[in-house]
Amino acid sequence: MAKFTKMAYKSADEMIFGTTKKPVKYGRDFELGGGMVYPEIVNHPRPGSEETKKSLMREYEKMTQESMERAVTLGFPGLQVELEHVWQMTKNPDWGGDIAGQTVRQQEDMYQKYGIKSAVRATIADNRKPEEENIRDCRNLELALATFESSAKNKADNLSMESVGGKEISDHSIARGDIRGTLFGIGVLGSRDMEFMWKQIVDIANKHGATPGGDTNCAQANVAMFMAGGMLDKSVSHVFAAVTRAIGAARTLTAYEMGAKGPTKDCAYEDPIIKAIAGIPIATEGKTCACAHADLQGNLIMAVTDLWSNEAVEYHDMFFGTTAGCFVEILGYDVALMNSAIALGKEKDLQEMMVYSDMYRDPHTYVVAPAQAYEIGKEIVANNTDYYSRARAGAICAAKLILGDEKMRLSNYEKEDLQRILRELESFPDKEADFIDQCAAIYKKSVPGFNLGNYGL
Amino acid sequence: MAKFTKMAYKSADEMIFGTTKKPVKYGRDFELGGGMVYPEIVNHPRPGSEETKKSLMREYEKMTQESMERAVTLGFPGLQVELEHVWQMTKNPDWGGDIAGQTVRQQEDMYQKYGIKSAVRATIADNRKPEEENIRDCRNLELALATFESSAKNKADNLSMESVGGKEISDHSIARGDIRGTLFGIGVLGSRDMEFMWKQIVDIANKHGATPGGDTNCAQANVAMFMAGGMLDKSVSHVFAAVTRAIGAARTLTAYEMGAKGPTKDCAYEDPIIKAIAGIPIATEGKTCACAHADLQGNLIMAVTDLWSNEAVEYHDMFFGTTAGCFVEILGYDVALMNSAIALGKEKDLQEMMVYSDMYRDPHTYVVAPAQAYEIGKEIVANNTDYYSRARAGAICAAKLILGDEKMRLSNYEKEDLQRILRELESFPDKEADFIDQCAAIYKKSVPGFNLGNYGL
Amino acid sequence: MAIAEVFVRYDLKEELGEKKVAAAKDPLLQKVMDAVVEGDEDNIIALVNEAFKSHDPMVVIREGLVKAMDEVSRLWNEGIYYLPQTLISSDAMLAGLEECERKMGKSMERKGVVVTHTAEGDIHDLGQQIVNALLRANGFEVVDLGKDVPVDDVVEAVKQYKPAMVTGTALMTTTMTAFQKIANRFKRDGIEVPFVCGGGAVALEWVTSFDLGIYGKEAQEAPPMADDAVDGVPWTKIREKYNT
Amino acid sequence: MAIAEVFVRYDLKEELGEKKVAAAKDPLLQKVMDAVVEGDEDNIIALVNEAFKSHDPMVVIREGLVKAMDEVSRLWNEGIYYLPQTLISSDAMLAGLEECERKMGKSMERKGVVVTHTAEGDIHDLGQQIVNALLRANGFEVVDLGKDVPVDDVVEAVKQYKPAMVTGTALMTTTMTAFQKIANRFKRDGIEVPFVCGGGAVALEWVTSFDLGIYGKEAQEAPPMADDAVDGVPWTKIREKYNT
Ligand code: B12
Ligand code: B12
Repeated sequence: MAKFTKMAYKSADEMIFGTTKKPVKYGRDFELGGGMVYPEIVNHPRPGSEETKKSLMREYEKMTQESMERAVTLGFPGLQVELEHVWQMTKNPDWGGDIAGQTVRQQEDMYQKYGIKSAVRATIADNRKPEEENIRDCRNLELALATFESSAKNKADNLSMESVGGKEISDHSIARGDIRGTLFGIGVLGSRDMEFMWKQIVDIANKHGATPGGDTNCAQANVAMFMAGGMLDKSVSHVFAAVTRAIGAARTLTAYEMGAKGPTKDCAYEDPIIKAIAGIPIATEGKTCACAHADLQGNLIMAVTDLWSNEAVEYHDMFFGTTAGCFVEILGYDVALMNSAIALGKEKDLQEMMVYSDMYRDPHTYVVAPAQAYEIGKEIVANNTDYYSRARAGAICAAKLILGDEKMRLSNYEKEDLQRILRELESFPDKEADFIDQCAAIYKKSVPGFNLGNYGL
Repeated sequence: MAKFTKMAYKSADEMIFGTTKKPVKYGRDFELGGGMVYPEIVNHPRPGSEETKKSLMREYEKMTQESMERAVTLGFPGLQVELEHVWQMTKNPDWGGDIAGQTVRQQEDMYQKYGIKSAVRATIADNRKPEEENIRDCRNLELALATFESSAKNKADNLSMESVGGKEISDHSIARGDIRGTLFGIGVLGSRDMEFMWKQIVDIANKHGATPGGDTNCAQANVAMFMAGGMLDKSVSHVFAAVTRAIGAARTLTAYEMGAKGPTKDCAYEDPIIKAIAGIPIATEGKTCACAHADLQGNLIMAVTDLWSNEAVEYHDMFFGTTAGCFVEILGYDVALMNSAIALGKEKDLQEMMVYSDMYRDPHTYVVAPAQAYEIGKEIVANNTDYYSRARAGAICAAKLILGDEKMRLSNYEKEDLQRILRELESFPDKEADFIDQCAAIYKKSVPGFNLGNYGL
Repeated sequence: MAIAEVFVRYDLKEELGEKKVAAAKDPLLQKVMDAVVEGDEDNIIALVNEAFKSHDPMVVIREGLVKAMDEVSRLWNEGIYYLPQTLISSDAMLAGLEECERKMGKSMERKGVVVTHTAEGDIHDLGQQIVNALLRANGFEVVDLGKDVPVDDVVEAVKQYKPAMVTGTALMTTTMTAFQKIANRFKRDGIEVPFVCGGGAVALEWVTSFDLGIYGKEAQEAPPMADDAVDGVPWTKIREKYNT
Repeated sequence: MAIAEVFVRYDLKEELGEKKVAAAKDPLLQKVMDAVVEGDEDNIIALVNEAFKSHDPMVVIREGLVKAMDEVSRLWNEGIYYLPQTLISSDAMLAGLEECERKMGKSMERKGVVVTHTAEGDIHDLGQQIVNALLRANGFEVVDLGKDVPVDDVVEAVKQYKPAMVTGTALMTTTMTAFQKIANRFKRDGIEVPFVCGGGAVALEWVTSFDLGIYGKEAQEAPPMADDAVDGVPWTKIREKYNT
């Protein structure tokens, strides 16, 4: 495994939406990171439609059709469609594969007729249950791999996943504000599982000429972010979520070290850090994913995006058309504004506005702003001796950045919590092996079903 | 009646979002056009909830609550809630009034608790039927006026309407591409009916200390725009819709001549022209009203906005919360981007991007871009001898602007149609009286139920 | 960095060919046909009268007016004609037809009666107006109940006119609920008439959730549906044909 | 022109006062209480053992552990405590409880049994985990079936454990449909148990559309609901209380 040892960009300032060091081409004339931003729509089937393969295929057919048609009717240059699997599509590899095939055919038709650029991303569900089964050898793993195969065979352009390694530990720890377990579950276990999974995904993609896309720390850092919630929520602290995000970046990076090429997954809010390090195109989501969660970095997270997504919207009627068209429209215009800025040579101005809009709204937002993302990335690569060290370095950096900027105002509770987190992070052992021993002892006791063997330990 | 005889702005370039010559204050600390843009959410009740007053009130209570809460949880400085009446709320004046009262109380609570700025707009439905009844003396008029009263008494901050005078003629004509009838129905009859209606609305507002807001040519220019549809639709031509918009501007202006203070209604795509002439704050809608229609000026229509709306979204569940929160979030971030640009002194840069995004997407879009809007406004005020002349002057100006800009590419059909429209417009009589005579003769024959008496003629 | 492409004018890529129209049997009928195809309402009456010199009114109708209107419908369906062209052609065709009927001294037999309305509480009647025009131009007698029509009035009218088909238009989700009430009343009173519902707010799922209901997406569908209804095709079959 | 206000930090306007906690009967119990309130799992066992010197284990439970946990719940409900504080307090409380039970040589009687699960096909079990922790800390025995649990397994477990209440968590609209199937099976087999369903995808309207279903919005609601269930309040009444 070739770990990243230096940054792809010379400075944060060099990073901008629409352009990357390593653009990616696939699909029907589709290029990401080559100077333009594109929208990515994620439609979800209505409950009940998953009952049979036929009804689910019909549901996807309608959703894709309306999404593509809205793009054409408004003159959008291109659109990526993500098939974010409901579990039936992964538990039945032919369902996932056939829906991918159908979606590609629909896009090909539109390409013939109008020349609209397009691509399909298949995001296979990770249904493995680390606290119940051997996640390196279980039926759910077999099915996931078979579904990657069937999707690639059916010409899905991009293969992605939201993998869950280490989740049994991070779930327990995040809910308790326990930074040790969080660092262990994400930084150590999560990264090791990524290595295991992504080797196989990349192999399958290469075999069929698909592009291995990316992963996300949805299962972990998003749990923290999501539980931290809005301004007045009193669940996980927002600073905890911020530090967790930096840890998540170190873990998600593994996919790209294993050969994934991007674009990354939209719900990976650690992606600005990934872009800074790996230089690949990233997908992000913010204000236009309000259908899926309330976002405290609605504009800011566009600052260095290459593919702009809505996370996921359930299919239903609107006063005009359905959600499948509605969200393509909003995304498409968001993207048109970015591309206009690029065409006018004012992309840095627009980026400045995006950042200004949200940077001090919330500490989690703060750490994914380009400047901070870059700093965190630097710490990660500078400490890239092992998964633990780089994740811990990223976390310490995030905590210090927040504490060091007085414009980033914190409530008393949040401030104290962050000081505590930083103290704890600094108190952990220097060696990965020592940290693993420490954690193994603690979490074998408190997390039922936890099994080191799942992570080759 | 004091007609506008000069432009509020010295040039198009002087116009910008968030700032107006004549700001308006009302509600809870709410100011429009005073240097900041705000979002306006329009929620619509689900079918069935309108069956009883109780169930409808409960529906509005839930929608308003979630909208306000999403604004707080994300830290938005303020929010206007529009109550766009379903007919039951206007046919039963106490329903409309009580819902307004309830909404104001909900906002007051939130204001006490968090200090969030807010206001309520009540938009009374115009249920009059010009081809069936005497629209100056009928039950539907009485009910509408009674509902303005009940809303104002219950402290609705802003009173607005989407009035329908002249619709019987414009409907017939727009569907047939007949520019004469369109000019007559909107420019002459529509304007005369506005004069009749808005005198009364302004009186009611003044009596109760409410702000008379604005009107929209939804019933006419939006019919043309909506029927013109997307890029590939073959219904009303897009150039016809563009010219109709200029006519609509001349008509909608009447509300502000009668004393309405703004903000105007969001669905009035003629509003940039109104702002140029009248200098009042305007509400507009674009990409974030994708729930209600597909928009070809998604970004551009933000260029000079003061209040940014979603047109209307039906209440239902999303993966997170409901549409009532989802659309507040998207609007709120759109607005945050504009306010960031203002705070950074880069508002003209952002405006340039918005305009660049869409100006040449469609000829209707073209005429509502600030530069063209200003030119059309100038022609309207320069020809402000009577309703007919100013509307016709605006229309001719719009047609010439489109034909004169070679970057504004047109299909062969659209180009020929626009040349035809311009020829016809130029061939009409110079005197209003002559034009009225001509039209009266034609449309008495072809439009059943058409009655000049409805317009004091 | 390349200049980003902000939008694509797909409409310009799509320019369609010239319209080609079937020829009439002789120059006089050709002129009638041309007037309809061009929507020339001003001259149609004179041209029809010209045609009477060598043709029976029934021939003028069949070989001039109706044939022209068929061409217009085709041009529209092929995307060459826009809606306004179709509507002014209908206007011209109907004016010509009236003249033929005057000449014959009796009305031409219509294919059948259709009752149309816009739902109670709803004044969005533009869709209905287009449906009316297309049905008329296709040979149906339209009983136009107007807009904001109470449920009772629709049921009464249907009892009175015994139409082959009924249509409803609604643009608001809070008014479209009337359609189900109407359908229930029809059922209760044993009226088995196809009830085609359309308009912006209305969706297929909803209309097909009650008996008699058939969803009408585009105004163009109204004439062929009415043809089926007149031919006695039951509502279940019409629904099957258009709604799946 | 004024500098536009881009966002408002309402959270900072909202800073709440210091926490005030009810006092214990004596210094030893006070230490136990403090350890629970502070979530001090490391020291709770030693402190509980200290308390045994002058108190019966049942008193330590009632006057130390349970009383402290009541304070924790109150602090959470008042918005002074955050969720993690509550959960680590529960952990401490449960560790202390175990120690008391060891001392007594028998388990303290639980208020009743609750069966919890996350729906078939769904691995989003965090909500369920929180519900488990809160129920346990509030004196219930929790039978945790885990996540991605087939309908049959839920029905079997309920037959086996005869719980006072059953809960289900689902975060996906395509998995929550299992709840209705479970409720139907309960009905068929004559099991009248309150079935509280929660999780991001789940909405009140849907859960209350089938018998036995009660909607659970926040994890905090689970303990009081279970109290009612144990008290024999029928599901219809529990639904009425929490779902209107
Ligand atoms: C123009 C317009 C108006 C005009 C209406 C003019 C007119 N002559 O109809 C005016 C200003 C009067 C108006 C008023 C209002 N409106 Co309005 N209006 C619109 C708008 C912008 C366009 C509608 C339109 O004319 N479409 C063009 C026609 C041709 O389309 P169509 O009717 O759907 O018909 C096509 C097909 O559906 C089909 N079809 C229709 N009927 C049938 C029947 C058969 C048998 C078949 C086969 C086919 C068929 O054929 C047609 C073409 O192929 C829509 C926006 C939208 N998204 O729809 C809002 C909209 C319909 N209005 C809306 C609202 C809320 C209102 C008001 C309540 C606003 C207010 N508070 O004042 C009032 C309503 C008053 C009342 N009691 O009805 C909402 C409705 C929300 C809802 N679904 O519940 C909409 C969706 C806008 C929004 N807010 O999102 N409106
Ligand atoms: C974190 C997360 C994940 C993690 C899950 C980690 C975990 N331990 O649960 C991972 C990465 C594994 C994941 C995977 C997937 N996810 Co996911 N995920 C989320 C996310 C971001 C947060 C969910 C969360 O943890 N919330 C925090 C917990 C605490 O909230 P909660 O469970 O709702 O519980 C609260 C209340 O509901 C209540 N409650 C819950 N249960 C009960 C019970 C009772 C009795 C009571 C009283 C109360 C109660 O109490 C809790 C607190 O008060 C959501 C986003 C969202 N909008 O919800 C998406 C989301 C749920 N995921 C989604 C999807 C689609 C997926 C995947 C299919 C993606 C993929 N293709 O890989 C897979 C699913 C695999 C599978 N088979 O399940 C969708 C679901 C769409 C839908 N509704 O159908 C969502 C909504 C995101 C989106 N795309 O919009 N996901």
